[in-house]
Amino acid sequence: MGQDSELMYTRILRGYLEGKSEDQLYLAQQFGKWLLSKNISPEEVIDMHGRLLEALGDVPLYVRDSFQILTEVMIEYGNAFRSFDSWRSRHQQLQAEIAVASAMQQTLLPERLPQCPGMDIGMVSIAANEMSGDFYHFGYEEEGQFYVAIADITGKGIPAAMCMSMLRYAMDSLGEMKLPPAHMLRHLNSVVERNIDPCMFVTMQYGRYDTVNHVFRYATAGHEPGFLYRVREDRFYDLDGRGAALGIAAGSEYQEYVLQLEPGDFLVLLTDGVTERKIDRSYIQREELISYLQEEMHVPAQELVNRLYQRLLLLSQFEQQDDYTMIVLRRDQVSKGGE
Amino acid sequence: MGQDSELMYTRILRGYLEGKSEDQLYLAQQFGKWLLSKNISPEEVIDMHGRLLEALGDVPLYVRDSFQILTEVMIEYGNAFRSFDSWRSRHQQLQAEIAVASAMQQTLLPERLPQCPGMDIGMVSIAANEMSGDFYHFGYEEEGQFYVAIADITGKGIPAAMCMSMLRYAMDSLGEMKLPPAHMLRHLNSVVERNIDPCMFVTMQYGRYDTVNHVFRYATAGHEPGFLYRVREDRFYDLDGRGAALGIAAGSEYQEYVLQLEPGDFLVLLTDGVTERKIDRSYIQREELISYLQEEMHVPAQELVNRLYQRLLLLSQFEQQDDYTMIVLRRDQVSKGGE
Amino acid sequence: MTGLHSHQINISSEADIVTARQIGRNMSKELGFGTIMQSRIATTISELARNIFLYAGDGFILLEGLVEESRVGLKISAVDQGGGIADIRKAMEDGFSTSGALGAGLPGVRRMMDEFTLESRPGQGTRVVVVKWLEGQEGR
Amino acid sequence: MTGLHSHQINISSEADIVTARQIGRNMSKELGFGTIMQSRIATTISELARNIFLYAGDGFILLEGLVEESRVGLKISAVDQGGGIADIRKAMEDGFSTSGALGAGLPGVRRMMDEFTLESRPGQGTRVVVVKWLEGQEGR
Ligand SMILES: [Mn+2]
Ligand SMILES: [Mn+2]
Ligand SMILES: [Mn+2]
Ligand SMILES: [Mn+2]
Repeated sequence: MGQDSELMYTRILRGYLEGKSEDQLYLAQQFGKWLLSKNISPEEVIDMHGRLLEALGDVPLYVRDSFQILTEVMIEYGNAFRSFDSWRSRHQQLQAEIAVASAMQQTLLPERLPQCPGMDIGMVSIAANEMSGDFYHFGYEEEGQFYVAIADITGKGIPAAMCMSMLRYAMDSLGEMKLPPAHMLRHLNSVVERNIDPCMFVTMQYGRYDTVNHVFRYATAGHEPGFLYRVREDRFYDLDGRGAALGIAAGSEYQEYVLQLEPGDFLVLLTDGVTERKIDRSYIQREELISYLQEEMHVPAQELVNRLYQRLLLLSQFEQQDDYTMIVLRRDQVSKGGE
Repeated sequence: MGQDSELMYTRILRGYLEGKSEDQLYLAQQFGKWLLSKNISPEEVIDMHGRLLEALGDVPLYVRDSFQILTEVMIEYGNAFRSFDSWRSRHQQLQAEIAVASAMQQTLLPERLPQCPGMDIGMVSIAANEMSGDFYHFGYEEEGQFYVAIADITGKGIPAAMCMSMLRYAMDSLGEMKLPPAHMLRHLNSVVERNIDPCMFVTMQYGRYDTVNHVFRYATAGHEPGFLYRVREDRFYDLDGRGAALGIAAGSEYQEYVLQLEPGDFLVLLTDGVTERKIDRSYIQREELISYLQEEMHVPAQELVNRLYQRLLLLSQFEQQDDYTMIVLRRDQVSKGGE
Repeated sequence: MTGLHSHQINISSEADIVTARQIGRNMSKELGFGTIMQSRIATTISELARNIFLYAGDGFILLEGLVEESRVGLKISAVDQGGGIADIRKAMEDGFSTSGALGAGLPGVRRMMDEFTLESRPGQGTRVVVVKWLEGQEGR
Repeated sequence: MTGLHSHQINISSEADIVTARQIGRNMSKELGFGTIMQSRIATTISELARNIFLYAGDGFILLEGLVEESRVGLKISAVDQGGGIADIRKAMEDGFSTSGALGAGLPGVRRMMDEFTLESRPGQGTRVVVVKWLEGQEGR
């Protein structure tokens, strides 16, 4: 312990004993922070206190001796303290690794959203921790079509992220085949089933949007259903669909669903991280989510998804338990597309 | 703080004040461990000490007041303590994730070593942390040939491990082409160059061993050279070779080297984790490594690599800074292969 | 029992922080909190008041004694009209993992108290409200 | 200066641990170590002696005062003929990550001391040798 710390501490002790003022207690707290930042261990603080007391008055012998016992107890706190410190450097190293791996992962995700005339698209995807097990992808095809995939790998964090890289490679090689949604899921299922740990699986919603005719064809593999909002009825419908999650069983079959979007209608694709958000002690209900969507839906799609994320984050007091992804695809109110 | 802790502490204090014996100090240390295990924060220990002192004698007023200051200082230690605790659970979660990812990674490595008549093969590969950025692979080809690859991805830990998965997929698809070593490295270089972060690269030594004629052809991409031991001369030669590491530049070319092994000769392939081992404050020299190899080389290959790992671990006092891989390929002393 | 009910202290200097601590300590003593909780409450007030002072320039601390049928507690509100917290998730992360900035911070305050709510909108200021309830064993 | 040079204490009971601590504390006091280092040395002796007692059954602690031209120190050796440590890397890992087994352990001992060496071969026993040097500021 440095001499300056001891001088400072003596001054604080003296000041407090003279005036008993809150100033000195406030100083003591700040001093505690300062000692911590200098990595002074708790037993050293105790020892210093015991020694400096002698300078302030006659310390009865038994009080002096009692500090020997307190120091002995605090040595173990000091050991814990030093062990935290070495773990902290290990943890910092892990976090640095994860930051790099997470940047590698980012390069696997699309950089920009599709820019389609007649469409307004918004997307937010935020990992619970540094690495995401949620996955999304956009691809362009001829004749004003694009495809969109949203997926959630079981669990989150590093293993899910490693699995995501493989999924991305698989989608890339299959992507060129321009398969209809149900076929795409069938193929992906066989890839996932063969290559990924048997206790992991992937839920996915895969769709192709025709921006000329505003037709959305999609298929679902065990994925949390999204929504279709119908302007004319001012109502939300579930985007459900049957089909086992990818990787559950070889040979799973998927069904294709077709929707026609009218001007102002929009689709909401999401992962269960949106709905499985703990608020107080219960999870948010889909009806509640719909009511939030309804309140915020009169803004551009990107603003909509941003606001919703902020709102849910606030409601759950900044605890995000799972990876969170939401995509909104809206047909413009005054359609510029041909019909 | 529970009443039982206070009773215990009073007893220890009383006992010490009466006899000043080491028994009580030992008890105090054990008591410190116990308090820690109950998650009692350091300010609570201080507060307890101050209060219990009153029961043991007349505490001067200024001593009593001084505890107010000590408590205030310790509150910050308590905050650090509680923050360690929450951070510990985050760290445990990360470690659980890494354990799963590391198991996924294991499935990418060969399960067994090649079993070839006339050959004795040993291998040890141990990650510095949970996930390895070292990579090795064995493959079988017709006519008594097998190939062996040893590689080291820049850095270690999670990003290196993610990169390793991709490398494995690339090798798998190229593996079927049965290319000569220099061509193999040229192809791998173009894959790595295109797909991996520009600041990452991979060093590799790739060889094919002909178990009939005991000819080893290999090429090197910026990799730490291994050794060839010649029984007749009782001497170690460097297995060097020119060539840039994979991912450094597009279009790198590699050179093929050919070695003929006599009965009892052996090859040592390794990564820089073997040589870059800190002992005291300097790194181990290749000459030292050779002297250890020489001392341990009269045992089967697997035993040899195990002993060497143990020995280096002991020398560096159980600090392993980098991933460690060593492969030994020995032609049997009394060759059963044709020649 | 004097000075219970509530006190509002405007915060625009370090001296105001000390005043808020002092009042909070007295109120918690009167409510029956033990010495450690008094100190933790003072630390909490420091942290919240320092945030106002450092990041918003000025604002206030509101201290309210809560006396319910079955329990008593102290409620501390810290309110400012500053720029708000840009990245709330980051502010709620333990500083521990970063540069070594230890000490309480908002996560530390959250751990010392029983209830914690934070509202912040960029440009519209920040409001942190925490409550500490008196436990049976605390009343010494 | 009495009792310097060296002391060997056989360890086969908890009482022996206390004896070793006591002798170690006295020696460190005589060498000029301050109260904290005396306690840390006693803790180190406890940890090493407890390992002997718990895992090997018996063995000994050897305490040696080191007096060199420019510095003095205390050397503590813990030697047993027990089964040895099966996984040394694991034993040197911080228990922190696991069940919550806090306290010193071998990594804690290593951090408290200046020098640390460990040798262990399965079936042939374990030898831990640590040294603490007296720093200038320590001598109070
Ligand atoms: Mn997931
Ligand atoms: Mn999820
Ligand atoms: Mn590496
Ligand atoms: Mn390496």
